[in-house]
Amino acid sequence: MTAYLFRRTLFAVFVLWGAVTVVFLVLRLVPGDPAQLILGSDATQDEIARLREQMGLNRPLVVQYGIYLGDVVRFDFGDSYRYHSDAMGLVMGRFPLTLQLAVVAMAIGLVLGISLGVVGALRVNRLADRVVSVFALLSQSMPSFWIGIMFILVFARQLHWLASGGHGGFDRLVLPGITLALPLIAILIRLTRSGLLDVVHENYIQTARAKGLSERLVIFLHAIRNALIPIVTVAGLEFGKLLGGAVIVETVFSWPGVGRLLIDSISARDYNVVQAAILLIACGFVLINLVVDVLYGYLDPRIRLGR
Amino acid sequence: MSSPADPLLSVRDLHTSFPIRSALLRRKAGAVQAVSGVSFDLPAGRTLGLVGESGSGKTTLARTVIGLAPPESGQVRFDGQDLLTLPGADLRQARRQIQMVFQDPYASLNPRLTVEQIISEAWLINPGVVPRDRWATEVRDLLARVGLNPDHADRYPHQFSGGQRQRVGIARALALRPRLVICDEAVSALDVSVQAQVLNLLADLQAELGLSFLFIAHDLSVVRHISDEVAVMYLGKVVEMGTTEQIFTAPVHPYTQALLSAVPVPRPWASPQRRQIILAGDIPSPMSPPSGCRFRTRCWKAQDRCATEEPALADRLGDHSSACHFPELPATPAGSK
Amino acid sequence: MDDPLLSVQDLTVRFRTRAGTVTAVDRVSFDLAEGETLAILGETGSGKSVTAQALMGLLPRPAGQVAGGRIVYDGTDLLARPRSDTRRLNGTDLAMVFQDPLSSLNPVFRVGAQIGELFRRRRGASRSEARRKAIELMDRVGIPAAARRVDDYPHQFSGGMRQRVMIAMAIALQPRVLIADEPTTALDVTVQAQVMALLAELKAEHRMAMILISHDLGVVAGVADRVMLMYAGRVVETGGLREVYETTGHPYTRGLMASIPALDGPRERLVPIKGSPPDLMRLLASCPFQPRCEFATDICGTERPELMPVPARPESHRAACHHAKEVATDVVPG
Amino acid sequence: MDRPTEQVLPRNDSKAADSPTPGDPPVAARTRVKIGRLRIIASLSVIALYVVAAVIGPILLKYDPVATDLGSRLKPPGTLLPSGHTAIFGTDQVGQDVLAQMLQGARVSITVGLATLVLAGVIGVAAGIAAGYFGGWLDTVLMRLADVQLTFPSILLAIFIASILGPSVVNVVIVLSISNWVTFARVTRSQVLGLKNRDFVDATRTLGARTWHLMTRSILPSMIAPILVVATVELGHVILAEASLSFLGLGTPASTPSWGTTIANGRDYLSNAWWISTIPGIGLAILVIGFGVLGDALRDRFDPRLRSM
Repeated sequence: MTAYLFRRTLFAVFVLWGAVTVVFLVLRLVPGDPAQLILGSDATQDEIARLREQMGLNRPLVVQYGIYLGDVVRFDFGDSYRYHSDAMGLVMGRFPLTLQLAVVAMAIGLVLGISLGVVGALRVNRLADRVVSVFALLSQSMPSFWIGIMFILVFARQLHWLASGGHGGFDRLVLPGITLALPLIAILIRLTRSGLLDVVHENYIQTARAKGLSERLVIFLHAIRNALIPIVTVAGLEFGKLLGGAVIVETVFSWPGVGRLLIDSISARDYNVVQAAILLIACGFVLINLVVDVLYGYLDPRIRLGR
Repeated sequence: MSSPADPLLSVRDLHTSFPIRSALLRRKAGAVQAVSGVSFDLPAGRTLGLVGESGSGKTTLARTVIGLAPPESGQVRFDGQDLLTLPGADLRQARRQIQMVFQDPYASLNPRLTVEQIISEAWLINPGVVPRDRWATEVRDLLARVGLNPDHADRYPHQFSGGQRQRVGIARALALRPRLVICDEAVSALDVSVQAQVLNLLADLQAELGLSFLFIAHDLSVVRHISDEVAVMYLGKVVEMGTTEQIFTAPVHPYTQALLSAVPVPRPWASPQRRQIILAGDIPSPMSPPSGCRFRTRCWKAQDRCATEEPALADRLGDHSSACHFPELPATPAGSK
Repeated sequence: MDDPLLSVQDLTVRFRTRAGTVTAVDRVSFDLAEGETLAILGETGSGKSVTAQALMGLLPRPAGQVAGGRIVYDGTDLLARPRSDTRRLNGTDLAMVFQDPLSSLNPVFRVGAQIGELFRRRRGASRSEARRKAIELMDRVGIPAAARRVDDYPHQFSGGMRQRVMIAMAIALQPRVLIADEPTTALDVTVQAQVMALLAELKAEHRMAMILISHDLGVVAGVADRVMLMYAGRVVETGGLREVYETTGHPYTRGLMASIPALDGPRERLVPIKGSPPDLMRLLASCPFQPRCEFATDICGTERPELMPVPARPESHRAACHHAKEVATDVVPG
Repeated sequence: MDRPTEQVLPRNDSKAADSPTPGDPPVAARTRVKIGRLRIIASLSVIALYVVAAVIGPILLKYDPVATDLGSRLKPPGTLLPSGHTAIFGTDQVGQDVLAQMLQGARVSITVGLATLVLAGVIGVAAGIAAGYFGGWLDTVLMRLADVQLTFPSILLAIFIASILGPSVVNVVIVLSISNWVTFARVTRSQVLGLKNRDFVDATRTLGARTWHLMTRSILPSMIAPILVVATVELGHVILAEASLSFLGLGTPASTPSWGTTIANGRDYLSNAWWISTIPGIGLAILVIGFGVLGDALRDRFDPRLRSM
């Protein structure tokens, strides 16, 4: 297990390095001058030259990359041009709000997704299963920004039940939470349902029945544990996507998290904040995946003990 | 050209290993020395039976001979040419004469092709063997030869039963007019009644076409039935080799004796002197075989010497070769008269 | 004579498939006495495993359904009782060992827990007691260092050891009938010998009745008292082991015997059964073996043969063949 | 019947041993096949309708992205405009017909979707074949790259790159291709890995077949169905992703508004003109549902093992 953990951690570090490199490359290799990009089209040549000097853009790419890596390790992403403060600090300040949203969505997604998936599998091809499947299809086919707008239209504008945006109490979390959770619910329903249907045909389920265990025990003890293994992996990946998806939901609901900051910074060309935000989310994603790997190993002894 | 005395296939000190990767993590978990130092000769027109349990390396040996698995070292001489050093064009020419019948009649036929396409694929790949305008006729001939209805050439594999599919597999193997056919558990997946049909078919084909067979199986009675000579493998090594008669009536290696005695026979009362030897323990993992003699962990004769010194395959009793420090004829013949 | 422990009468099982309905088991009847071993023999699709699944209430539902007959265990008809009711007999009265021990063990639970589960869930034993009993059982079925291996997972065992674990689970609650469905087919010959020896030993020790399902006429020869051959879902021959093997009453049994290459004696050309097994979808009201049979006459194509006594031992040996008498007295080839 | 073999990996054929049925969950199988066919026909019809509308719609109903008609602003669906035609789906904040915008948007969305699919598909399938068939360092490099790529939630990567490149149709295609090739690469690779050592491929190999023959005759034909399934499902995803980018103002430029743009514009008029956001959203959802249903139906038909994808 230790060796397994070590390998996974090493991989996480590797992946983070990859993410940092991608951000660097995208910023430096796209057509156009980053300084120009940052300062906008009405900047003077002098201003651009000064910024180039300041950013080290005149040096060879490899050197720039080295400097960049050094800065990243020290969590130094420079200052925000808009707020004149530490970019990463700014992003970190907003992060708890995004996390709050993602955690709520995750909770809703896991509970609804898995339980509806189990219902679908146990009632396969009957009415309940069909209703669940249609719900899953709708949830994954409707654009979340549009669903968010529809929620606002119905629950805030028409019914006046809930606030249309901003952050604050529980009532302001409900709509963005559900909006963010819908695609996740859809994926988990499908995965749970098909996973359980596969597992139920495994020979060890027959063994459990041959032992005289009740059908309830057979399903909830022997089948679900096995069906959960792929769900854990996907749920982990999806948590990362929630962090990304939060960008859209935060925009729709004016939720002042990292995503909102990201979009605002993009339109303001505040690139230091943009990369800080991107890397922070990637970092969160990698950490979550590490946790999932560990959990995965716990759930599946074939991995934990190495085959 | 080779003289009649030369073996058609001659394998010398062949080693093949492959890395084991865990399926989920893609990391190397070790290497299996699947075939470690195997030598044998197969004369033209004869059948060499290769028996062994799982992990004995018999399938890897077959795959190495036919070129599906790269060997580490050793020689595979076919018709006097070393297949492992032969240059490209000559190698293709030589390989064409070695064909294989696979174990699983379901997995070994491409489900998307008709029987005619499956068989004629050999000629598509090797232009010049049969001109295209003769394909249809040749396919019909081959189908008839293996006992199938020639009118079924346009059918797909799923329209045939297991035994019929195996006949299609045999027809495909014959398409290039090979001299050596490797049968890798070719009848193991078949029901007994169908297995007998296919065994008879193979015997007929050998008589008609003068084929040599390298016949791999775990079923000893099948191997006895079809083979002229038999090699017994255990954990990547040949432990005993001789004529079928020698191996089945006078086995000298303890493993061969145990293996023979473990085969269930339908009428045990007909041979009351038959005594079952029940071996202790499991076959060790081929990833970490025991030192010295690989069979010693399950052998009732094992002594200190067996752990330190590996017995070579040699003729110690003046009859046939075995790889045991203490070979002796069984008190009661395992398969008796 | 006492009532048999298990009595199957006219059991019929149908499967609905994409292509239509298949009668996988067709009016199968047999009795099993206490302590007796019955071998059910047959090739692929003969219905032998489906019979076992029906006995254990494990037919894949709703595709497979019992379409008729009775399964009387210890005086009660299992088919007349609700499924949840008969399920409770599994493990304590009827137990089963499956063909593939790896896929038959749950990969995510320790073997000790999987064995101990029987005591915990069925006998209300405590965790530590169940564990102790699991170790005892593992020891009994010949797993070395049981106390150390009790916390291992199935994938850490070899094929033979896994099958021993399966056997330990099957005998844990001392069932009266043990059904072993091809218990050694996935194992190597030397390991097969070990497992068969273990089964024979346990059977004697616990006075269990056993149903041994196999495609291999040799494997069962060492342990079975009686054999029953199935072909195309029907019983074609049944009787004492030696009666059936020596004075064979059905051409199919005879053909099987002649198809097996011998391990000793002269090597002769095999005499296989011609043709292939019938399509279960297109069974007619005739003898299913008729197209492959060398004894077939007109009646075989029109009338389904019932089991009838074979002359030498009419009280116990029966074959479903219009020409059973002829077959039994004809000289057996080979 | 299953007998011991010298397989290193466990094979899962034992289930098929003696039971005459496939292990499939039952129910009247024939009706299911019929339902499957019905699903394919229905979803294809919906998709075809959109394609036709996208092709000929803008010809019939002219849309000018820069035109304004202040007199016709925010008119509800069904209003007869002064220009003489009826705005079936109402008008937007500058007096443009919402239906005309949607028809134009369908053109953009479907074009972007198809272009992305082709680009991502070609790159992904090529990478997947290379990684799966040749293995070794190439496989390691490509798959690590895919892993790293997956550490970015794809929408985030798209947002990032789009924000640097700026809005344009071509950029959207590039951005979405970058975040979608991985799916194709992974599916292709696993297919190739599963196929390249199958017995029937080995059998062809022993006939002397070279790589090109194996690839084109044995391996590729067996891969088409699963790749088709993935492509269908992905097309829906790509169209959604494009709409999301456009919604954020990072997708297509204002001169070629897509559905996402229209929905975003309508946000500010939710209280007095609900239709601007609502109706294009429904239109978009129906198209994506069409692809979803089609993908599911194709998968059930060709390759049920992809179910958990």
